[in-house]
Amino acid sequence: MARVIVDVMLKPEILDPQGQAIARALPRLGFSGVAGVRQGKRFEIELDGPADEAALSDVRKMAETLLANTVIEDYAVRVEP
Amino acid sequence: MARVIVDVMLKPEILDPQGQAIARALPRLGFSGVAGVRQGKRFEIELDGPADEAALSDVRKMAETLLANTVIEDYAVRVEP
Amino acid sequence: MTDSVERAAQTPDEPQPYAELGMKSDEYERVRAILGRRPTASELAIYSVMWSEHCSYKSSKVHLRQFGTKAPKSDALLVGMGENAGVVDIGDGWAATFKIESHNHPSYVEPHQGAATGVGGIVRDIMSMGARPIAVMDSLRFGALDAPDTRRVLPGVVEGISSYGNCLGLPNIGGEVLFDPCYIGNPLVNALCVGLLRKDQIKLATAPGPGNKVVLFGASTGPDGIGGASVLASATFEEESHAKRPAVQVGDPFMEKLLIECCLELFEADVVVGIQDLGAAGVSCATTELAAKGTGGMRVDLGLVPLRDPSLLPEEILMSESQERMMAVVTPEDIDAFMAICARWDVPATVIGEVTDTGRLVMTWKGEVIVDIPPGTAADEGPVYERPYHEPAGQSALNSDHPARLPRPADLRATLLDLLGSANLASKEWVTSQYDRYVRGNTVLAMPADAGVLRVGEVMPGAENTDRGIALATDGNGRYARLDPYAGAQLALAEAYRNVAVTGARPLAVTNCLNFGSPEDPEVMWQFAEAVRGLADACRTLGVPVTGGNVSFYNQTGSTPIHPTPVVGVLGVLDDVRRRVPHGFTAPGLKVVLLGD
Amino acid sequence: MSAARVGVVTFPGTLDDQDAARAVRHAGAEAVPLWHADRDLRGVDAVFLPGGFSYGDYLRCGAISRFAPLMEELIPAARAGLPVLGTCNGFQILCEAHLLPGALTRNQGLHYVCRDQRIRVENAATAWTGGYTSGQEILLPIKHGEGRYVADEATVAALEAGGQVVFRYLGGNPNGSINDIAGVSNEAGNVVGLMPHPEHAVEELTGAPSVDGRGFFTSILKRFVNL
Ligand SMILES: Nc1ncnc2c1ncn2[C@@H]1O[C@H](COP(=O)(O)OP(=O)(O)O)[C@@H](O)[C@H]1O
Repeated sequence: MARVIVDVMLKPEILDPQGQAIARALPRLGFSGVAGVRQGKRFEIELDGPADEAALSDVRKMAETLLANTVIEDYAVRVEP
Repeated sequence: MARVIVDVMLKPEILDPQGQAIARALPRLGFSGVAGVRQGKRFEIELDGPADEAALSDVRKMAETLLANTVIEDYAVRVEP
Repeated sequence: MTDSVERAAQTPDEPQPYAELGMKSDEYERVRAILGRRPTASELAIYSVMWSEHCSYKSSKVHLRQFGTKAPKSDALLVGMGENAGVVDIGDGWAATFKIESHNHPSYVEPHQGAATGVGGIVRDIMSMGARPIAVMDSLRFGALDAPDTRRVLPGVVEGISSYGNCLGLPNIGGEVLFDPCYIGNPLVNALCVGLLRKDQIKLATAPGPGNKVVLFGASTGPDGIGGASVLASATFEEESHAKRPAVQVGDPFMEKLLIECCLELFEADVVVGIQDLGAAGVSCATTELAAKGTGGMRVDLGLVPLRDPSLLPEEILMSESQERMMAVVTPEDIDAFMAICARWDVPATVIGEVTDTGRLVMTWKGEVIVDIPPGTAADEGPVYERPYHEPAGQSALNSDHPARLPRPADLRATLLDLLGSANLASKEWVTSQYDRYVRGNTVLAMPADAGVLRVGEVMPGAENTDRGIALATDGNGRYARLDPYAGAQLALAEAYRNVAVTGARPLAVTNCLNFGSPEDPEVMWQFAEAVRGLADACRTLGVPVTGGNVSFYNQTGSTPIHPTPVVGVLGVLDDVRRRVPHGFTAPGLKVVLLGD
Repeated sequence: MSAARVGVVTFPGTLDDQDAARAVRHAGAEAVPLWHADRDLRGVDAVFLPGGFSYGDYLRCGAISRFAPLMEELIPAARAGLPVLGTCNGFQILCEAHLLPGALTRNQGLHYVCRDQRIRVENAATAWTGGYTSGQEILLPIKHGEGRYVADEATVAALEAGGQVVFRYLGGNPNGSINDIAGVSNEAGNVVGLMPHPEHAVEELTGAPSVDGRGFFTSILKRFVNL
C-alpha cells in the first residue's frame, strides 16, 4: 500500500478570498512578517497497490478530472516518501 | 522571501465525508485500486523574510491557534524546498 | 511603452486589434471620427466594452423602446428603465427596487463561480440605487436532467447561488428550475434581487459637481475576466505574460456582505452624491456612465487603482471584471466621513479622481494622458442596429402540428406516474433546501409558495410605520415561446402576475430577462422582436410597466439557438402583509372553487 | 424593575443579529448591540452570538471571529457564569473559543441544508432552556453547511453523562452529527450552543411554521426575574 498526495491550489491569477481573509486577520492576531497566504486542498490517496507509473498516471487523471477544477485550479501529484 | 507550507488534515478518527464522497465516486469514473481518500487543507504562507527558526516557530503557533482546530485536526509545517 | 494620446496622434496608422475585441470596422471608424485620431489602447478598451452587445444593447434597443412607448400610466413608477434598476412606490414613504439579470455563459464555463458572481452582480445593482437588498430569487434552466453535462452544471450552479446568497444574508424566496435538451451547452442562470429604500433617498449613477472626489471602494482589481484584453496587451506590447488572462471571475461573498453594510451606512450618513456598481465593463463603465450623467467631465489617475496583480496594464485595469467593487462620487467635505465608514467595515477605499466640468473623461497613467474622450460617446451613443428579421422557416408547420396527432396513452396510471416523476414536475427541494429562506426574519412566504412574500415593516429602521408586504414571482416557458414568441412572452407575464396575485398582492411592476440566440440570425431576431412586442402589449393590457431587465443574446450551440426564453418577474404589494394568502389547502372542510375557464 | 439586557454580537459577516435582537425584544428584554471590535460587554446580563458567516466562514466557521477583541472580554465572563447562547455560527464560535467542547464540521451530505427540523430538549435546566420541559419536542429551522457535531469518545460520553447534550435532532439527522446532537452546554450550563435557529421561530407571520423558539428568550428572562 502506498500513499499519493495531490495538492490543489487556485491558479496564481485567480482571486483567493479565503487566503486573503486569513492574511488580513494575521496582524490583528499578533503575527507579523507574512506577505501573503493562499489556501488550497490536499488529498491523501491510499492505493491498494504500489505507486508505480500506471497508478500515478491514474491519479494524475483523477486529479485532472475530479480533484481539481482545471478552469481555476492547478494540481501537483507526488508520492509520500 | 521564503514559502512555508502548512498541511492540515482531519484526525484519523474523525469522519471525512468529502474524502468519502470522492472515494465513492472513483469506481463510477473508472478508477480502481484506491483504498481510501482523505481531504484536507494546504496553506502556502509567503514570509517577508527567510524561513529561519524564529519565523518557523511563529508559523507553528499560527497553525496551532488559527490554521488548524486541534480538537479535530492535525497539522504539519514544512519549508518549501 | 504606454500608448498615450500623444503617441496615438503621432502614429495614426498603427494597426489596432479592434476586430479581436469584437468591434466591426465601421464601429472602429466611428471611434476614430469621434476622437479625430486613432484611439489609444485604453480608449479602444473602453469603446469595445461599452459598445459591446452586452453593455450597449445595440441589437435590442430599437425593440426595447416599446416598453417605454407602450407603458401604461403608473403612479407607482419612480425610476424607470435605463438606471441600474427600476424603483416603484409601495406606499407609506417606501419604495422597492428590483431587477433580474443573466449570468448564463459564465455559469456554463465555471458553474459555481459563474452563478455566484451572477448573484453578486445583481445585488450590487440594487445597492447602487441606495437600497438595502432584502431578498434574491433565481430562475434556472438546464439541459436534460440525465445528460452528463447537467451533472456538472446543475450542482455547481446551485452551490454557487447557495454559497453566495446565503453568505450575504439574503433570503432566497423563489425561482424556477426547468430542464429541456435545448439548454445543454447553454444553461440559463437568471438571478433577481429586490431591495428596499426610503422613497426620498433614491441614489443615481451620476457624477455632478466639479471638484467632487471619485472613490473606488471594495475589492482590489485583478486580472479577472479580461481574457479579451489580452489581445490589446499583446498587440501593443508583444508581451507573453499578458497573453493568458483568466476569463473566470471568482466571487468573494464576504467582501460583498461588508460592502452592503458599508454602503447602507454611507447612505444613512448622506455622504454619497452618486454611486455606481462595477459590473461587466468595470472601471470603463463606471467612469463613462457616471461622467456622462453628471457634470460631464472627470479626471482619473488609473495608477491609483489598487491592484491585486501589480503587472496589470491600464487597458487591463479598464476591462477587469473583478467583483465586489463600487464607485462613488463624494464631496470634499464628506470624504473623511466616507473613508471612516469604509474603515469601520474593513472595506478598502481609494480616491482615484475628480469630477470636472470639461466635458471630457481624462485618464492618466504614470504621468501620461492615456484617455481623453467625451464620456457620453462611450456610455450612451453606441451603435444602434435595426437587425433584419423574419419568421423562422417551419414556424407555421410547427404550429399546425397538433397534439391530437400523438398516440393516446394506453395506461393512464403509468402516464400519471411518468408525469409525476418527470424532472420538470418533480419536487425542487434538492435545490431549494440549499438556500436560506429565513435569514433576516422577514420571509412571510417562500418555497413552496407560488410567490415569495416579504414583510416590509422590520426590514430596516424606520420602516415600522408600514404594515405592507411585497410579493415577487418569476416565470417563463421556452417551449411556449418557441411555438409563438408573442404569446409565449405574454404567458410568462400572465403566470408571474397570477402567482403574485394569489398571495393577495396587487401586481405593480415588471422586470424581465430575455434569453435568446444570436441577434445576427434573422430567425432569432424575429423571435426576439415578437417576444418584446408581446410583453409590451401585455404589460399595457395589465397596467404594469416594465421597470428594467436584461437581454442575453448568443445563447446557442453552433448555429442552434436555445428556445426563445423570456423570463418575467412581477413585483406586487400587499397593503397589510398579515392578510397574505398562504399556499395550499390550510384546513379540512374548506370548499374548493375553480376560477376561470 | 428594569428589563434584562441581552447583548447581541455583530461580527463582520454576522447575518442573524437583527433577528436575534427582535426575538429578545419580543420576549420583553432589551437587546444591546455589541460590536466585535469593542472590548466592551456594556454591562449586559446575557449574550447572544447569532448565526451568519462571520469572516465569510473562511478557513473554518468561527475560526477568525473567536480572536475578536470582544471575545477577549466574553471568554472570561462566560467562564465566570455569564449566560451565553450561540446559535449556528455562534455555536461554531463558542466551540472554536473552547467555551464549549467539540467542533462542528462539514455536513455529512456535503450540502447546505435549510429545513424545519424537529428537536428534543434533553436538558431544561440550563440558563437558556428553563422555559421548556425536559423531553419536550419543538420545531425550529436549521440552515447550515457545517453543523455536524464531533468530539472524541470520552468527551461525548462525558457530555451524555453530565446532561450537557441539551438538544437532539428528531425525525432524521440533517448533518451526520454524533448521537444526533443538535446542541450542547458547558458543565455549568450557562453557555449553550445549538445549530437550529430559535430566533427564526418566534412569530406567527414570518420564519418557520412554529413559535417554539420563544422559550429560549423567556428562559433567560425568567432567570433574571427569579434571581
Ligand atoms: N431555483 C429556485 N430558487 C428558489 N426557489 C425555487 C427555485 N425553483 C423552484 N423554487 C421554488 O420551489 C417551489 C416549487 O417550485 P415548482 O416545482 O417550480 O412549483 P410550481 O410548479 O408551482 O411553480 C416554488 O415556491 C418555487 O418558487
